[in-house]
Amino acid sequence: MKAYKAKRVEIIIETPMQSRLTDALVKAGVTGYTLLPVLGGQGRSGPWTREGEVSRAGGMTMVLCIVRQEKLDTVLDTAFAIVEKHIGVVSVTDCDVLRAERF
Amino acid sequence: MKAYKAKRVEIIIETPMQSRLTDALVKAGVTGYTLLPVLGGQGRSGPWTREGEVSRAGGMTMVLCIVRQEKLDTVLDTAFAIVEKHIGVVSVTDCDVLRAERF
Amino acid sequence: MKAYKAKRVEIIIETPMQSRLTDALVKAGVTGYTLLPVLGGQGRSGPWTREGEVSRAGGMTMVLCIVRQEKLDTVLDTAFAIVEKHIGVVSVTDCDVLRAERF
Amino acid sequence: MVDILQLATANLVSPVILCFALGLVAALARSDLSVPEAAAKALSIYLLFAIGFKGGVSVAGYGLDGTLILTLLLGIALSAVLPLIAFYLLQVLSGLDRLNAAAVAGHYGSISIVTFVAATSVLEKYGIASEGYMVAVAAIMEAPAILSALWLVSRGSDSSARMDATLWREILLNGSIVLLVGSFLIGMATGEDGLKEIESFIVSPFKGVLCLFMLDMGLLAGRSLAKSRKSISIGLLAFGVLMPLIGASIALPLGFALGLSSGGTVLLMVLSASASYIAVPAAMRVALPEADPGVYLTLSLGVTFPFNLTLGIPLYVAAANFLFS
Amino acid sequence: MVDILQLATANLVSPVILCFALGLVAALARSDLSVPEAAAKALSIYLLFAIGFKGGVSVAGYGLDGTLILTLLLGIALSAVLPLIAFYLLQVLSGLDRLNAAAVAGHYGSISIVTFVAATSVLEKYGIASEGYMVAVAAIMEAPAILSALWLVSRGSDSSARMDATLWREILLNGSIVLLVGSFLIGMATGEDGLKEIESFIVSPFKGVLCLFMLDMGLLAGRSLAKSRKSISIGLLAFGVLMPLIGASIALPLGFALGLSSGGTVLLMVLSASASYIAVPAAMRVALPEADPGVYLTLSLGVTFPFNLTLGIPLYVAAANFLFS
Amino acid sequence: MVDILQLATANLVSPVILCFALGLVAALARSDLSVPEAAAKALSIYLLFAIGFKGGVSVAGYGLDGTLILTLLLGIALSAVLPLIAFYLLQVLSGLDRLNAAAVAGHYGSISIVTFVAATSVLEKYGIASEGYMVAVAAIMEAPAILSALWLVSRGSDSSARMDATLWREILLNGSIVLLVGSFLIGMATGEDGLKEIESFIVSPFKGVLCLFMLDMGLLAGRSLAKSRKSISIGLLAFGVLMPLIGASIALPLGFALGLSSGGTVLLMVLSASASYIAVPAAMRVALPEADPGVYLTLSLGVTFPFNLTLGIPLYVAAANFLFS
Ligand SMILES: Nc1ncnc2c1ncn2[C@@H]1O[C@H](COP(=O)(O)O)[C@@H](O)[C@H]1O
Ligand SMILES: Nc1ncnc2c1ncn2[C@@H]1O[C@H](COP(=O)(O)O)[C@@H](O)[C@H]1O
Ligand SMILES: Nc1ncnc2c1ncn2[C@@H]1O[C@H](COP(=O)(O)O)[C@@H](O)[C@H]1O
Ligand code: NA
Ligand code: NA
Ligand code: NA
Repeated sequence: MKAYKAKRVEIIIETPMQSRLTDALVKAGVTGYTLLPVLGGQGRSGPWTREGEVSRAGGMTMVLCIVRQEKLDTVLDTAFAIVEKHIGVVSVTDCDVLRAERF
Repeated sequence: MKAYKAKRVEIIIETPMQSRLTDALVKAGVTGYTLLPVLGGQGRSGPWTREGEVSRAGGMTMVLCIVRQEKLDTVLDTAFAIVEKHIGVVSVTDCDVLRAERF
Repeated sequence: MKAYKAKRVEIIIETPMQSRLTDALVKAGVTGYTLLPVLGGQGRSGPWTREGEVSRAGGMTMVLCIVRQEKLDTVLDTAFAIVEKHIGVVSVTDCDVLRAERF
Repeated sequence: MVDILQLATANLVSPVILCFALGLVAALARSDLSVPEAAAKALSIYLLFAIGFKGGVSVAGYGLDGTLILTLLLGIALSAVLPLIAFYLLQVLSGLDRLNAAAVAGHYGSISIVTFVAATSVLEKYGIASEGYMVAVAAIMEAPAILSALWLVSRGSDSSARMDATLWREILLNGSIVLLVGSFLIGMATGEDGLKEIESFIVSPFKGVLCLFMLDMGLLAGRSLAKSRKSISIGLLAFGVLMPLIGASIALPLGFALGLSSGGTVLLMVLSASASYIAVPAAMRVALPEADPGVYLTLSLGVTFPFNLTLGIPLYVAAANFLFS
Repeated sequence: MVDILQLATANLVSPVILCFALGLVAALARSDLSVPEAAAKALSIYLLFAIGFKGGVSVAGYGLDGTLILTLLLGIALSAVLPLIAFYLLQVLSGLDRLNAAAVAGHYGSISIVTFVAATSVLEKYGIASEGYMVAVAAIMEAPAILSALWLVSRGSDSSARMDATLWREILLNGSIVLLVGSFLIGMATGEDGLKEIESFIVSPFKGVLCLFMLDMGLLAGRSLAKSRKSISIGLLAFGVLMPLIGASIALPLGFALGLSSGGTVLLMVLSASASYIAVPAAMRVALPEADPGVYLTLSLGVTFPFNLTLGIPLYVAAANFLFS
Repeated sequence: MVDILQLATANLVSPVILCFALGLVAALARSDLSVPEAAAKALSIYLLFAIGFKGGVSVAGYGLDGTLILTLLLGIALSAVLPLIAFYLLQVLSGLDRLNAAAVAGHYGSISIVTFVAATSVLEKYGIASEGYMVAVAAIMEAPAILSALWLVSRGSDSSARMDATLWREILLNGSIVLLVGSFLIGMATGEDGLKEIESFIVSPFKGVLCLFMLDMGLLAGRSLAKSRKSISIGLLAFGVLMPLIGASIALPLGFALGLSSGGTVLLMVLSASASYIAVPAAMRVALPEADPGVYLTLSLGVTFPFNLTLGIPLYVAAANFLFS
């Protein structure tokens, strides 16, 4: 199986900001992204959990975005501009993907 | 803490195909896998979300499978045979694991 | 965008043990962690799913913790002490993070 | 004619329809209104359980008449044959390729249980009785259409339809069929006594629950329309409205000939006219992964479902009324 | 005075309040009792739908009187002006910086629909009628306060408030407004007939559902208190109790002057007295990300909400009673 | 004897039991029918709230008789002692090692609240009254058994049982205990008035909700049987049926001696006979991680629960009837 080098960008962001981030990512040229639910967590702003919440305000969402290496900088700049003032975490991992034409 | 090299295979696949994929992975010799829910996403086939869905048809599931390096090729071949005609993403990352005897 | 090297520690642990693990991680000096829901999976103890469950006993949770490299050993020791007798998986990946001051 | 118009208007201002409309408008306006997936599934479990149980109780009460077996067989036949007609119609009306046309056709042979439920409550409102076992007919009509669709594909040279034992089991034992048939049998076994025990759960609040479910259906329909508007041509749109009328027109004389009541005939028309959006799409993703869900889901959920809900059902009631009186 | 005390005591031993208390205690004792997120959302959909629908039906029954438009305008004005008062009061009572003070102020101009619902059922218990369209007033009061808050921030030099078209759409089309207004219109369109169809879903079990929702609210309030106790000074605490009283005192004469019924006036007081914990926090996370949710959520959910629920509502009822008789 | 058979048969064809059977069959046939986790939790919150509240109201109505304290103490004693008997029985009947035997034993000292609920509705059906405070007895019997289990393990040389303050808090403040006791107290405080307010939520639809919950229990039981069939030997199977009979036989004379009503005695028998599947498994995962959940969950959920539901409860009713008349 031939695999291709790519970057796995994982962004944990406040749910009310998610659509802004993903819209910006798409504009920045990513071919896709995946949203994962987040149950809770803890950071400098203390612990939180989604249990029983009705409002979207308190929660976070994970945005997973696999991109070609050459797009990484654009993607990170975009992400940073949006998460800058917000709580949240951005991490990047090297990965291999099948079907490189998709990215 | 002694850690061992392994591969973290992450497959985002249509939910109706998940059991076929995981059955095949188990046949191919993986020692385990973990299923994560996916909220939504976007790709060449457009955006989607699980909100309000009753059918499993439209959704995706993340299958996470940690394997020894020497099993990687078999696992990727198996995965590829199943996702080939389907939408979905396969990525592989290097990782270190504790308790290597489990994989 | 300047990125900094860090470690992405991913622990899949039985839900009833989650708060013990995260309390210990915080004591061991991590700056935060994120909890992701797990739908099901399979391992040496057989397959399982959260569908229809009322008890927390049977389920697992994913704890994601990004740490500076120098804290990794402490974090792994802590994690190992807690998962040791329990089912579960610990994996570590190299990653780059933005905003290093947060970790 | 007046009758139909009145029926249609009365139908349109019912809370059930308006909730669907609310969901549709909210989704098209891109409101973030949404029903959590778990809640939507819970609502559908409630509806399937209630409708199956009540069907079973009514069979326990009035007994199985001889037409049951015949109606079941008719249901199978309709489910198997309607896709062929749909496939032909699609080739006339739209430029859809064989694969996608077959996938769409499969949806129209199968049934939409919510349309069935909505029709039941319209019948109830007008005091029109129907055979309790129509629920069983609904269940049996879910699957045969899938086979027809795969057969249509396999006739083409570039056959890529994949049908294996696992898929068979998944289709025949899919949650909604099992729950519908199971609660039907439970209703039959426990009869009126059983109904009395749980009446204030499955009968009185039924319509209100249906309203919330329709809100969700409206949201889903609106979202699928907003997303796939471009993939629905005028020809496909015409298909989405014509095909239910054809299905209903075929079912009407057959139901009559079989000796079904006027209510039972309406339900058979509704089953024939409606298109699946739960079981068949899931099966198609496995068996025909190359077919575009944007086409079949939007047609079924965004075009045919609202058509049946608003105009179709009153039309079928009026037509049956006309034939039976 | 006796009257108020009686009212307050009777109010306190109602299942609705006690369920809130149970949740609060459970959360503070760090029990793992919790309502799943999907279930909490489903409960809130039910409550919004039921309250909107019943409001609409009551308007359909009694007609729209001339004061509707005026009351809506008054609602907008209250929602826009109350944050200014709150902002001033915060600067007097607490050392909160401009940004956080503005964010908190925005919450107090907007409304809490559960407080509104709780007040409705207190009114019902005492047989006090109110205008059905107060539901529409509730909906219209959600958003203006957000504008005022952002204006308050933008006046400062270090303005970092961000308001774009997307945020506007999100605020005005947020799920709860759409559902409330939508079901209000559905209730108006279908009237008593519609209500009869779904009465045993939205009327009879209403209070029981409210109990479970209050249990969840108690859990949330307790959790937010446990987490952010430290960020709430005595000054802020005083604000959380004073501000609702001020809001209600302003609304009382205005409602009276406008010719609202005594029940309608109570509801206007409750709307003015209550603070948002769903729509505004979400908007603030986008527009004022640097403001601390620990402050505004804890004040709104952990201080003002329980205050209104236990002491506020009976007080407002008593005050309106006094003025109107 | 005829009486028991009649009771058992009538019991078997009730919707509640048949729903359990439907779930069991669906799971064993590997249907994808499933209740979302959030919905299942919501159902259990409803049931706990309703049963607790009604218990409290009944205590408010009839007053606390002197046997309350004694019954609570008896409950604690039963919960603590039954595991010792179970442990011994397991060593006689099966080759289970000390660790697993202790873990299983802990489950059988504790209680299953759904079995309790099912028994309540059987009693109601036959018009047999029972003490409202049995709900409190149920709550108090949840935890002591866990201690006994850990004590049994710690006596072995290779003790690895871990019991810390956190675990204590988790057990005593676990969600279901808090909700059950809390709603019991709320019911006591608000009495018949409170009940009237929420009756159409917690009384009328109760049995229907129980049906859906039983469907889910059937699915869980079936899934656990399908998965762990191999780990359940004939000896263990015998234990799963014998142990409830022993528990009930011990509770019967004690309830009678204490002066409980016949209904109350049945409930005490049911509590003794039933095995935990929510609180204890979670505690065991923490305290005895090496014990195999496949053994204790399958026994509790897949063997003893269905046994009590179908044959056990009618048997206990008949036995109490016999003794009390
Ligand atoms: N080191 C970390 N590893 C993983 N997730 C984190 C980390 N720090 C923060 N988070 C997540 O980001 C959220 C906000 O973090 P903070 O901005 O530090 O309050 C937390 O609640 C976590 O869900
Ligand atoms: N570059 C990507 N990064 C992460 N997830 C992706 C990416 N591309 C596609 N996906 C996921 O895979 C699904 C199907 O993608 P596609 O086959 O391109 O329609 C999308 O809806 C996403 O959930
Ligand atoms: N190789 C693996 N890759 C990913 N997840 C695993 C793996 N092995 C085990 N797991 C997860 O850990 C749980 C417990 O595993 P075990 O202790 O082997 O029964 C499984 O149910 C999976 O969710
Ligand atoms: Na059809
Ligand atoms: Na206000
Ligand atoms: Na027991």
